[in-house]
Amino acid sequence: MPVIQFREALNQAMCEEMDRNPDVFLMGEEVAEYDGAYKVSQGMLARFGPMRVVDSPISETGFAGLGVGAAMVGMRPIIEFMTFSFSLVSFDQVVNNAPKVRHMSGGQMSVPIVFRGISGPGQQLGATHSWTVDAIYTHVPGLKVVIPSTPYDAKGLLKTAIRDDDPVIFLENESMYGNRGEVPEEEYLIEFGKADIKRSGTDCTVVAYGHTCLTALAAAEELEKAHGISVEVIDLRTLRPMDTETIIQSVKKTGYCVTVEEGYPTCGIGSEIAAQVHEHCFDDLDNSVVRVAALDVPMPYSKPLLQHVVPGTARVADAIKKAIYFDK
Amino acid sequence: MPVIQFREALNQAMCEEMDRNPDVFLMGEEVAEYDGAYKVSQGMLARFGPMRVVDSPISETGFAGLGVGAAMVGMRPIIEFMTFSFSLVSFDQVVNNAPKVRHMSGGQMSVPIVFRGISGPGQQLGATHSWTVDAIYTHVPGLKVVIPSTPYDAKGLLKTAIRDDDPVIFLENESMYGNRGEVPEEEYLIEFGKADIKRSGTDCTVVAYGHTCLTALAAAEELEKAHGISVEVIDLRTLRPMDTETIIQSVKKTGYCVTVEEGYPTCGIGSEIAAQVHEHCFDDLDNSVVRVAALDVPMPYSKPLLQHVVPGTARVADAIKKAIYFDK
Amino acid sequence: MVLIRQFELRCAQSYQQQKIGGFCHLYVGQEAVAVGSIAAVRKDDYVITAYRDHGHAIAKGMDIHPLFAELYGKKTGCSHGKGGSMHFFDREKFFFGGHAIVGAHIPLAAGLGWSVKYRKEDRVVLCYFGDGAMNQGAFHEALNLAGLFKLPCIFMVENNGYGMGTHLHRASAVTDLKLRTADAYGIPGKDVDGMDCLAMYKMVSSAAEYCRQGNGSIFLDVKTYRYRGHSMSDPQKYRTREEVAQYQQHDPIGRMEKYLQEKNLIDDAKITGIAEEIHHQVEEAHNRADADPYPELDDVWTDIYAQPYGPYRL
Amino acid sequence: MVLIRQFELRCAQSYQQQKIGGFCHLYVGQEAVAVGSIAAVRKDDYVITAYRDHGHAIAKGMDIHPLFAELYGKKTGCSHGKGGSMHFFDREKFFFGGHAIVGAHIPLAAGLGWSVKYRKEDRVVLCYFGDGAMNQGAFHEALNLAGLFKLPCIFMVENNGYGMGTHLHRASAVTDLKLRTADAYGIPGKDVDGMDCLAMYKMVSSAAEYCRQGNGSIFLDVKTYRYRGHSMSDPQKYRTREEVAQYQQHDPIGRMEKYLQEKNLIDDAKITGIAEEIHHQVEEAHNRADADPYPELDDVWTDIYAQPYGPYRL
Ligand SMILES: Cc1ncc(C[n+]2csc(CCOP(=O)(O)OP(=O)(O)O)c2C)c(N)n1
Ligand SMILES: Cc1ncc(C[n+]2csc(CCOP(=O)(O)OP(=O)(O)O)c2C)c(N)n1
Ligand SMILES: [Mg+2]
Ligand SMILES: [Mg+2]
Repeated sequence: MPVIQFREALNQAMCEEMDRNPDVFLMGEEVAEYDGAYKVSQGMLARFGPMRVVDSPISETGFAGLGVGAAMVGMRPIIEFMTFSFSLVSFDQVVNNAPKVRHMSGGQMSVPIVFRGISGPGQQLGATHSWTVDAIYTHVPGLKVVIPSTPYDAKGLLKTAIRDDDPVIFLENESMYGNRGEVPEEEYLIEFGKADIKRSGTDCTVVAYGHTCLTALAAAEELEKAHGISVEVIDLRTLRPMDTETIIQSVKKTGYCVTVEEGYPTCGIGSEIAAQVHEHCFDDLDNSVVRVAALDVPMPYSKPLLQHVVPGTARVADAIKKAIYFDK
Repeated sequence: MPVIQFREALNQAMCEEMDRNPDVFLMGEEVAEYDGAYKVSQGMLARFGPMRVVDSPISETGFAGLGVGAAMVGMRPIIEFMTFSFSLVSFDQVVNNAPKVRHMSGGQMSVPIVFRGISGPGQQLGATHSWTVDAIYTHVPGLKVVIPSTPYDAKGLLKTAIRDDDPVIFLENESMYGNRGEVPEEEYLIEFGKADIKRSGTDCTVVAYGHTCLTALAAAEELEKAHGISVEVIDLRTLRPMDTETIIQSVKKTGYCVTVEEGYPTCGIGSEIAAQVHEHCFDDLDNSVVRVAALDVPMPYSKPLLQHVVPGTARVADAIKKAIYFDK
Repeated sequence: MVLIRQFELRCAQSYQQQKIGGFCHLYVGQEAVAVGSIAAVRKDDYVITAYRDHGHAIAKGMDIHPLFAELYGKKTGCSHGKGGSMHFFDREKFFFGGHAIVGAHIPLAAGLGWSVKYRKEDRVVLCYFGDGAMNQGAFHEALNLAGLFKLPCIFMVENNGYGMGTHLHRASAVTDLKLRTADAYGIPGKDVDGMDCLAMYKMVSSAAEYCRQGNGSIFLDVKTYRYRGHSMSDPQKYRTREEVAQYQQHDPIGRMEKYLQEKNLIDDAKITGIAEEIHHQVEEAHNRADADPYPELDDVWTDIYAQPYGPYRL
Repeated sequence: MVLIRQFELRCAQSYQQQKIGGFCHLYVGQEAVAVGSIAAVRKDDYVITAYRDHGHAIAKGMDIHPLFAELYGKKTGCSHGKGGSMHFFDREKFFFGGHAIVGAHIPLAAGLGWSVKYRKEDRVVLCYFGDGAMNQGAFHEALNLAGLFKLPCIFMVENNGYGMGTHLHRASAVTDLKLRTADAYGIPGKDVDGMDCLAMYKMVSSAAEYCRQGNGSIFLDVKTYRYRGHSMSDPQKYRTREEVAQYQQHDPIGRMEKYLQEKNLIDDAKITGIAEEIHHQVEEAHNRADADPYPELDDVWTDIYAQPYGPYRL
């Protein structure tokens, strides 16, 4: 099977869907002539021309809204935010127009749009540029929220997102664009709402997604090697819909649960999972769910501070140990 | 003690603080000549003149940002959003500029600003106009989030908010503006981060705030009368900082906990409280925390649908019964 | 226009009877704008507007029964009772709402225009908004995109002089609104008398022609006036009765009647006849909607996703 | 200007050595804009700008050691290492940042202007932003407010022709930018040669006078050019070497040197002397910053609230 980069997997997904359906187009800042700020859309302008791969002015409200309008008549826009931190200047378009037009029209209008781009603490960009928007968008009914952790998942999930008839928030991670992984040549799709158990284990369930999945897997390896602790790592893949069932089954088996995310902790994804796990596994849990998240502070620029704020392998490993009362 | 309306309490708080400090001013849509869309600022233009009570164009990004800029040089703007649903078009100003300027300047700049207005499902306004923004703003470090449930609290908390050196989100509720309550003539302030036990009880802890506090109290009355169930109702008063300590103490006493909010459930305030309560009261709880929230759907216009989506007394009472395994 | 007028007056009554909830913004006085402009374009041209949307919906050919039903929150409403007064939609009639966040639908109009250009269709987009909406960032961004991409959109400000209680000159640094778009976005602007249905018709006919020929967008500063308050709950202290009365002298319906009479195309009997017929039609639709059932409670779970993935557990 | 130039070149070096993280946008080529304009106003006038802020910070009188320290993420940085390149601030020097969300600081400038007017102070606000930023809604809303309230603000677009890799004519429907503000917001606009420090000085002197007299805001379309990429990681395929070289012929520093030489105010030796002195100063500041300590890890909990209410439990 070919081994390709995460960004190539995304590029393939977009190109294949654009080949397949003339209504699909890509719009965003620097996606065309610049080949994408992070080279995700490399070569696409040359291949599809300037009506289908479109550079927009720095007008997130304008082009996010343009996408919603185009989607209302059946086009399938892929709107790239250079990062989702910039989606916040167009927040109303994303949380009001995109997910509510179907509802307010009594189901007459679909809004098949994909908003995609980087989310996550980033590389020392300071507080306003380092948003992890998972929780904020997952909060909103009418949206779907997708976040892949491997090139394979990235391609399959993005293709599903583009074909989906509802607005999808598709979250990527800058530091993962260069990650490599196997991606089959034949076409495949990955269903939304099905978590993927990236590692099975019996001693503790770790619920992660996107970049934190890699952190969780690294922590799991480490604990296995050092202490023979067997950790199960669940990759949610989609945050809305969320596959609570898979989490519950796993926790019923392990009796312990840790959540990992890179965003602000308060009212975060971990809060939601913890609430649900306690609700559904009250009698199965031998300890409360332990949440790992960024510290509850604006993201600092300075590297050591940033590394202290964002959870790494050590913090996840410690959380697992704490969760299962392991002290050694 | 004088009995006054909720809106009068807010009005008094603003007037007293404007008398006290010439740097305080009020800006927003229709706050001046119209006397406020909901008459909260009634008479203020006449009293303070057009530089201190200022009608703005329909430019939430513009005037929210103007407020932040003015606050950076020590002014104390009160920015009224006609409803917080409209704050979403200026989201970036509220979640990036206001709460992060202090941080990104290494503590050199304060942003003593109050954003205030209506939040909550409203009176049949449809999906885009009916935001409960509690969870979204509570998610963000650097902000403080305040939500009063009585005229007394409204006045004391708003005065504290205006004197606070940090950005405060101050949430009001349309249906409560006419509520009456005792408010002393002498000056008082209410500290942030201290919950208020609005009703003591021994059988179950209900954590509520703002409008849901009234719902919770009504449910508690009902259960007391009908079944002799003794419910403790905690009014959080401020969501950030949140007085987890008071919640924990109460749950340790009662062994059961219910949360009530009117916003979307996923990654909501209830999720956060549930996660924390389980974490800190794992051995004290005799059941998992039961969350009551709006149904996880965009807010519909039609009255019966709306009433079905927003939690009322019956749903809270049922949740309490479910939480304490009461079946009769 | 008469249908819109009578529909709105019936709404006012129903609102007072508390049959209608939420905000209800009437179109009384502005009828010529929607009627004249929509008559000037084709059935399959796109229309999108703000929350003061009753007039456009009716002018675009929507039946009034589902509109009343929507206002009363009934299952038979055009949006199944989910949208209410501010969110009328009709996909089949190419009416794209009904949007309640001021200015936020203007980028959607650019998107409709984008789709027309992308698909090389022979279509124009009519986009309406208020004078107050022009101070929103969404307006600015959308018009720059429309100017830059040369999208086939007719942007019409229904300049009724007020955004709620705030007069144009207290909200906008510049009050000759067409100046704002010509020089800022390269979108030519014209003034038009929005109390004159025929003037609207003519202006929009030529504007549509301009758009269809691929010249890009056009902006119209439509001078109009609303007779009623901003919404049903507006005490209107910001203007005098005289001001309102003055505008009513140029009533668009009265003017049209006069015009048709002068041309001998209509007489008093005919006018009364039409009014009565429409009155009948309005009452009938209202009665039917009034008797219609509310949605089932379980309907709260529908119209959210194309394939519902079911209620979340909570 | 020489100090800014050398500071920036040292930054480029440090960035390559990975001493600087995140995005780093250099001001090389645009020095005359900040220097000429800030020299034309008083020490206590307010300055606010976007993320390409090194030049303005230095021109506003900030010492370069805390700037290097900030870039290296050190505790001694002007923002304690929390802000980085895009977020320089100096409250005492009346420098209000350093803001990284495109366009989002322009409403803050209106707020600074509002405070000046409210407090009846004799002050002006200098607000800088890029040509790309003019397509943001925040720009539109802020300028309308400034025009409406007649705020004492000088809005300067540092029009270097590009927003990242996108040329002005591909981003803005209208490229004569002063037209956008005069007719849209009633804010008069002028063109000025931003490669000419003296022209900047003169233009801003008179603009400041205009503002101080209570006439409201002014807009300047400052024609300038950046020699380096948008940020340190820009391959610059969107322009030719020739284009860059052509602009470099009008280098603001070279021009100023020539002017001073013509007026016999400086000679070659003096020029070399200044360059060496500044080189020394830059190296010294860099070395000191390089050796400075990082913040304590616990510092992540400070500078969030005025009275910290402590780390949340989690
Ligand atoms: C973003 C936003 N801010 C405020 C409001 C509240 N609001 C609704 S209509 C309105 C006035 C709009 O005036 P205008 O655009 O002139 O339209 P008109 O009502 O005159 O038709 C206001 C302030 C809103 N719906 N959305
Ligand atoms: C809202 C937002 N969108 C996108 C970006 C990413 N971005 C940073 S700088 C920039 C280009 C800005 O160009 P311009 O305003 O001309 O300023 P210049 O870089 O030329 O100084 C872009 C797109 C951002 N920081 N904020
Ligand atoms: Mg109006
Ligand atoms: Mg530029």
